[in-house]
Amino acid sequence: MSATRHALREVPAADRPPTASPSLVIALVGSGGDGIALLGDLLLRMAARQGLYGMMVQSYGPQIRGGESAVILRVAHEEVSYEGDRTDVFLCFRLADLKRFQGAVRLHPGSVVLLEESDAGELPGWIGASDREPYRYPFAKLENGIEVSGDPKNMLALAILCRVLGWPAALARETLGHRLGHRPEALTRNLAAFDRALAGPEPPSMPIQAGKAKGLLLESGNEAVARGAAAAGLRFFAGYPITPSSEIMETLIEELPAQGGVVVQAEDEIAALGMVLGASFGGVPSMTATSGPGLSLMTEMVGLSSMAELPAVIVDCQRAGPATGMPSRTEQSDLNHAIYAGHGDLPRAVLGIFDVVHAREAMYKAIHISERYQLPVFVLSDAYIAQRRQIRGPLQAPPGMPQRMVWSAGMGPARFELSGEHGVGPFRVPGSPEGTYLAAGIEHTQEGYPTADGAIHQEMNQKRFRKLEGIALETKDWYRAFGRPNARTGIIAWGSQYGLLREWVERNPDGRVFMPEILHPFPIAALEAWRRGLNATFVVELSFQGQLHRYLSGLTDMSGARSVARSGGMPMNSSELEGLLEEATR
Amino acid sequence: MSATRHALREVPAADRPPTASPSLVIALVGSGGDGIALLGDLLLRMAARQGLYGMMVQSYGPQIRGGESAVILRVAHEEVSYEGDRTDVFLCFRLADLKRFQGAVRLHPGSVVLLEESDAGELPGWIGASDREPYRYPFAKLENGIEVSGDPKNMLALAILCRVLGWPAALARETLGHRLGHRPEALTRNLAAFDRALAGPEPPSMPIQAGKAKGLLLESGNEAVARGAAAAGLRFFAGYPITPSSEIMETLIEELPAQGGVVVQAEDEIAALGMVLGASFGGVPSMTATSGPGLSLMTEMVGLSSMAELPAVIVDCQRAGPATGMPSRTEQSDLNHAIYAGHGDLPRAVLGIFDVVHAREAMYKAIHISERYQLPVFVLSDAYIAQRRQIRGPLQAPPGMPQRMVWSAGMGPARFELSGEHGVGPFRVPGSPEGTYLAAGIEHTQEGYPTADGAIHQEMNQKRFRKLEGIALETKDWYRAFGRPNARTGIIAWGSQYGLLREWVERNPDGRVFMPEILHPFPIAALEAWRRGLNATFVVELSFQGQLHRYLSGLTDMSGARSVARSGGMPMNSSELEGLLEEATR
Amino acid sequence: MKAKDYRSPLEPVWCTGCGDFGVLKGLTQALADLEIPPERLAVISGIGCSSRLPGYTRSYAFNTLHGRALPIAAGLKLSRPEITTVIVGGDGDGFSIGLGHLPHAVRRNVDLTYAVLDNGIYGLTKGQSSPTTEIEFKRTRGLAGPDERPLNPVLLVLSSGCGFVARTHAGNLPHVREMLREAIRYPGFSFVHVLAGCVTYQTPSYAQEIYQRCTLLPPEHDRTNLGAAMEAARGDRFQLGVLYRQDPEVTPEGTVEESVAGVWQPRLAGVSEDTAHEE
Amino acid sequence: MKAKDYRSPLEPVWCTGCGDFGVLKGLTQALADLEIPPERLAVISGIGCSSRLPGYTRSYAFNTLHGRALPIAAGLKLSRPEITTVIVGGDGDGFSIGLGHLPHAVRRNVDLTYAVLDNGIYGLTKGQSSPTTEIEFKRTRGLAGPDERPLNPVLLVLSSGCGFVARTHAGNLPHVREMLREAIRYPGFSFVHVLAGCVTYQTPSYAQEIYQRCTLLPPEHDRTNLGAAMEAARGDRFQLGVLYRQDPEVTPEGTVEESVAGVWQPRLAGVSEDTAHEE
Ligand SMILES: Cc1ncc(C[n+]2csc(CCOP(=O)(O)OP(=O)(O)O)c2C)c(N)n1
Ligand SMILES: Cc1ncc(C[n+]2csc(CCOP(=O)(O)OP(=O)(O)O)c2C)c(N)n1
Ligand code: SF4
Ligand code: SF4
Ligand SMILES: [Mg+2]
Ligand SMILES: [Mg+2]
Repeated sequence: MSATRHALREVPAADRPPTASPSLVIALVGSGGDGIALLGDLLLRMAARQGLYGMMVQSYGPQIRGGESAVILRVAHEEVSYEGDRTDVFLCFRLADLKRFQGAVRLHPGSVVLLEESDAGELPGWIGASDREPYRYPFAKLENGIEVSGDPKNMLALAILCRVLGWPAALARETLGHRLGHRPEALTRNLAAFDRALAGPEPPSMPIQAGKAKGLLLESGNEAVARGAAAAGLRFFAGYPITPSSEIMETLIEELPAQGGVVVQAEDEIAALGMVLGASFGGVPSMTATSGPGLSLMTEMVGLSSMAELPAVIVDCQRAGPATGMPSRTEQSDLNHAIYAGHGDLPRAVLGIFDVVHAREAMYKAIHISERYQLPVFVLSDAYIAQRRQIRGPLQAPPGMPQRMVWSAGMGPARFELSGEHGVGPFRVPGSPEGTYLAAGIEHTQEGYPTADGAIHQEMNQKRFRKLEGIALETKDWYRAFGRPNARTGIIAWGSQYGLLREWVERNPDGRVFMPEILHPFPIAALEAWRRGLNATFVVELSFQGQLHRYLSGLTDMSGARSVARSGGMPMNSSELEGLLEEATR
Repeated sequence: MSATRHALREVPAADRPPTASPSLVIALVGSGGDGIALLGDLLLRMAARQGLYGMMVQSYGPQIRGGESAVILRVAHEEVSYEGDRTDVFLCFRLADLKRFQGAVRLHPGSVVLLEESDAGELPGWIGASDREPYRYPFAKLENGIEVSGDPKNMLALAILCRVLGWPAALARETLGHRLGHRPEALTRNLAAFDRALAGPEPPSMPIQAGKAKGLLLESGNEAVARGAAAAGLRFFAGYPITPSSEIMETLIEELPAQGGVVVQAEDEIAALGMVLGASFGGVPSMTATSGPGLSLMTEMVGLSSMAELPAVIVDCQRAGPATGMPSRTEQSDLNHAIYAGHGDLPRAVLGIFDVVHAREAMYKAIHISERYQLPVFVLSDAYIAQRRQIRGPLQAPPGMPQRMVWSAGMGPARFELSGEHGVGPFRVPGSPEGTYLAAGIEHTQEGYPTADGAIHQEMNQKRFRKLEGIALETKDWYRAFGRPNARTGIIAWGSQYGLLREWVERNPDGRVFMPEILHPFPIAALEAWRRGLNATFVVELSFQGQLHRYLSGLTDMSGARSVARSGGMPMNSSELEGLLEEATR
Repeated sequence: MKAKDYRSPLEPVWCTGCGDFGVLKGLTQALADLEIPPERLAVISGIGCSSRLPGYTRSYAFNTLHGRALPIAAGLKLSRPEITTVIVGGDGDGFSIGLGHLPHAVRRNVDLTYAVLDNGIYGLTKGQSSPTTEIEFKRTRGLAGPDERPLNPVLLVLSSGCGFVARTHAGNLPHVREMLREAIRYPGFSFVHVLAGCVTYQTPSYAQEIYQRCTLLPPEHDRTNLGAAMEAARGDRFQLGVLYRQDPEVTPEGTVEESVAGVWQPRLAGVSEDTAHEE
Repeated sequence: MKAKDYRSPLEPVWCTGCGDFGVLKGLTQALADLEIPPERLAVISGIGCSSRLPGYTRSYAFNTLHGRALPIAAGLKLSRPEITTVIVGGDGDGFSIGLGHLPHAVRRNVDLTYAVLDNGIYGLTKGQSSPTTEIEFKRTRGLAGPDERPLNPVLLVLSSGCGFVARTHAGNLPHVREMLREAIRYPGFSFVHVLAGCVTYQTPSYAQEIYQRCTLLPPEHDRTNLGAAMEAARGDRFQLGVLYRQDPEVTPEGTVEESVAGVWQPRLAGVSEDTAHEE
């Protein structure tokens, strides 16, 4: 376990891999009213403006509004997609809220602790992990012992944090202006409070210098999914609100119409995917986004997409299931469903998202695959990625727009011609003269006419499944392998485990990691090649059943590979990972 | 291939296994109006009355009414659940209809052929396979070359077939009376026609003697599923019509109310399973039945059943998919869905039905498992079993009624207590004083209250999945293995392949077969034990992807086992099987 | 173009005497009247005997899933407004499994025409009761469940705020033609309730009975008066004609103007610092 | 028993000021008035803020799936008629994803009471538009899709043939109590439209606005007259009270009389030669 006691920045220079970079973890704890989220957001925006990378995760209590609220923020000189599990700066407005964060917040001797001055009473033992005296400030305004509304606490805290981090107050004011510009009176009130706290007693310092990176971008996983899709040519979206995916629809409402696209809130998820297939039948690149319950509801419609050969992208922001489960918590347990659900034999592709940066790339690839091979493509995100806000580098323009092979008069082949390359034929877009045909979920002849002939059904299945061969060929390198090439301990994982494992290999010179970008069809040859020379293989995932492990066992010989799997909830952190690996080894 | 040239009854006495029994295959071909189905049904009823076993399958053209219609009927001295692939008696009312049956009907030198007298014109070559002169009779009434309505053709044919088979005319009259008793004038008309044809010229004979069996029962697969469930204590059914499962609901409408049960036709399959869960929440054994499209729609609701721990049985009469597919054709491609569908990690059990006789037993077991372990149980039938009519031996009373462990005041444990044996706790039935609790699809504490705590989620998953261990323990012998124990060629198959393979082992002394009754959790230890000593293993199924083969590969080492899989349509017959096995061996 | 030019090579598999034949004919006539080029036409259905109709038309036809024609058609029309889109289906398809989509399609008021071929039965699945099956018939057939009252689809659609509601009878070809023509012309969501007998699973006399129960709306009927329309819908006789027509001030919003070519233009979304920084 | 005896130990997580508190209180009062023993009571919901209500009641409570409370409750009531069954849910739950079940629940006329807590918004998912969100609000919030007209749930339910239809306002506790009491007493399917503001995602003034737009039905309103009820439902003001009540000649058929014990009695089905031979 000792390895985990070091956060990234303390790794002795000697065995620190070149990519290692100084970073700071800031934890902010308060109650709903305290504006913790806004405070975290302002700090993250300031980081981006200073050329720093970083990310922020948030957690709420069950209450819709009010209740405890916490933010963990990390800023660093290189891209990070893991919030770290050691806290360098810890701010808490209310001693009472501390208990809940036992364990979640892990201090070290150098940690800076900022507390409410008037909060008398015993500090929990774990605060002692820091050798530095807690800094106390009167955030709350008291009138004979009772708290009354005074200066916005988050603004006072912003000023103090600027001083702790050594960040320019001017930048804070500017960012605040940017954020609250549309509410002038609020802005003045907040600036006043900010200035007051700047004048207060000197807080302990934990500086991080500005970085060199330019044009950094701050967005959430859901925003990145929405924008990545729009950038890849998406022009129709239909969805139904569901946590943690709703912001995908909300972002597209803001941004897609300006690009000539249409966004509809459907009456349910069946209708949402139905509308998507209708638009796709019209030749328009289309997608929907949902989470587990909606995903399950779409099952029949996915079969139609595959059978009628209508491109469709289905984004699933996984949450803890089954049924309604734990809507705000992350999990990786929709993999089986994405790969296997639906009556009958139907080809589909499944991609997984690593982090906010990868989200845009993944959406481009998903739309490309669905448009090129005319089938449904699932993109699996999860609550951990969807709800996180992350700073990323500047965007590159995509390599060119995804294309659907389009039919035109005189071209010849029937809509469902068997002979097309990879089983794909030119798509007849409504409006094309002489192109009329019958699309159907009923098994059909090459012309699309209904049939009950088993021989034709077999031919059509062959045609449709040839698409998977084409995809497998094209995507055989769609994975990321990192860590020392000759390392002898290997971890296979997918999706949001990416950030954690990126840092795991940095702390474990003898470790390497394989993460598929496409889960079905799986780049199995690459995996088999990668496994050569390993003494120990672990499959790490947030699924009680270990769905990835079981799935791989059906594709290749996994004997000896150990499943490191648990149910969803909080994402895994370094120390937990080390613990689970140790257990699995015993 | 030569093996298949013999139908059962010609297997040389020498290597004919003890269970072999004389049997006759009768093929009847006509058009919608000809009453072919009724004719087949009457013959089957007569067989049952004479102590003969048998079965009947039917096929229609695409037309809702009219169009060609064919019936294949087999009568035998022992139970059969395969209609055979050689025709002993062939009746055809219209030469035009013959072409379609090229291949479907396979005659042998001894076959009896009965044709319409007035049908001039060339006979197709394959009729020549019979050395016996076709018998011609004026079934159609002609007025100057045009067919006009005359005697019911099926009644004329009934008389002639009685003479061919050597069956008593009196029995035919009685059976006819039984069937048409409620329509006296129709009965007289039909009897008159019957008698007229009895007096006609002597047809060739192909006799089969009466059998010894008593109290034989004739029912369809869907009827057996409905009655088996009712007999096992089913008291609530909700469904939505869909081919090929509708007769399950229709049979229960007739029979369940008399037993104090309720049957509802819901507005869709989501509502159907919803109603089932509502009744089950009320403590009442409940089920629904559907086919692929409905099954896919139920996906989210199945998750609720598993999460809220509400017993539910879901019968799926598989048809060719995906999407609407080929509704009247059989397939075995819903296995993946049954085992894996649904977001999140959710335990469920999956059973498979072998034939009409097994259907009642399977339903008893399904209700037992769902009531005892409080989870959803899928029962996979298919069009081939569902629509077939089969003669079976007398029923035994079930070993005792399935029981749900019921809570009563003072009993103690919370509804979702972690500690229960196999993760099962006593069920709180509405009406029980002091038993009130909250059931939910939201993850919950032992009391049922909502939680977002990952640790509790993990504990609850452990509790719920312990059920699968309990089931695996109880069902480790739920399979059938037949053929010579030391045979070196093994076939693994499931569901409706049963009848075909029963006869395959009789013709292949070196073959044996393993068929699971429960597919998930799979009796894997039994399979591994059974595989010892095999030179060749084949997995035979009607699924393009070979879903069973792939699933087993995830459970055990299947290297060397060959997948013999094709899309659905017509069921496999002996000669096709032999061909596919040969191919797979090459 | 003539009516027959809107027919595909496919021969209907309907029973002789099925009401659906009349609707197929009436629809192709209406399309010919309106001179809609087949390549600008989409005919979309769910699953059922009636839902086989699109396959018999020369159009971009889509035989979708049971009960799902409405959202699929809406997706097409919203993204391809230049395509005339007609939806056909049965009473089971539209009023049972598909009912949840109907009031929303009406509210959304996308320019679609929805014709329900109502035979008061499930034809394709061989005669189970549908939401419009009358209790007596249901009783005599011993169909499942408590005594459901039949649904009044026309009243339901009016209550959802539909701007064009008509009823016709498949036996009255010129009337079917006229109603469908008017409905397709209407610039918004239009609903046509078509009484179409099932000769195979209804009591043989059914089509006849229904026909007896039909009357044309009286000339004095005010089709712009919702109250009057609801009155007419509630009458125990089937009143034929345009029960309600509300001329829409606005044509539906939120549709794209682009041609297909248009939507394929590559663009880079949300890359400016600002939008990227906005929440 | 007192109202508070119908409360579970669970503390509501609703925002302070949420309209749902009023309904919880009004419901427990109505249950106390009717002296329904908690063990004979089931309270069933879908998913949403409002759908959390069952967990706060002392009853056999079932927090089901989004939009599916109606069929689940029907299954319970049909097989266990002695259990008083109340359904609560939100406008999104009941009028968007769940809408398809509503007219069928009404037609089936099983003895259930359905109270929809209509705040004209998706609360739990943080403020998207619902089928009852008014266009202006939708516009200002820039919510998705074409300009959907809001649904009139009361009119829809009346058009489906519901025998008991009432409307009340969560701010008027005695009225909520009375309406729910009457609805639960009604021997058939009863529907109560409860206006309940969302203080967090509606415009702050919303609850107030709505309240302004409410009036009690005039004393002369004839609750047995469907036409009058529809008129009242179509008015632009929210008329509170029992809009329609049709006293059912028959209580719903097709329900079992047996107690749970009853349904557990083993029986052998369909074994007699005859029934087995019947088709
Ligand atoms: C999800 C699903 N459930 C059930 C079915 C089976 N099914 C096909 S058509 C149909 C109803 C047909 O009735 P209707 O819509 O009135 O059409 P009709 O045949 O009477 O013209 C049903 C239940 C299906 N195809 N899909
Ligand atoms: C199948 C499915 N889709 C979406 C959701 C997400 N969801 C939960 S509640 C809700 C709507 C809540 O609105 P409403 O029913 O009006 O209840 P309120 O919160 O306003 O009381 C949605 C969309 C879900 N849980 N399940
Ligand atoms: S079954 Fe009825 S609806 Fe279907 S084709 Fe025949 S007559 Fe028409
Ligand atoms: S969000 Fe709105 S509906 Fe939900 S609890 Fe808060 S006030 Fe009530
Ligand atoms: Mg119909
Ligand atoms: Mg609401």
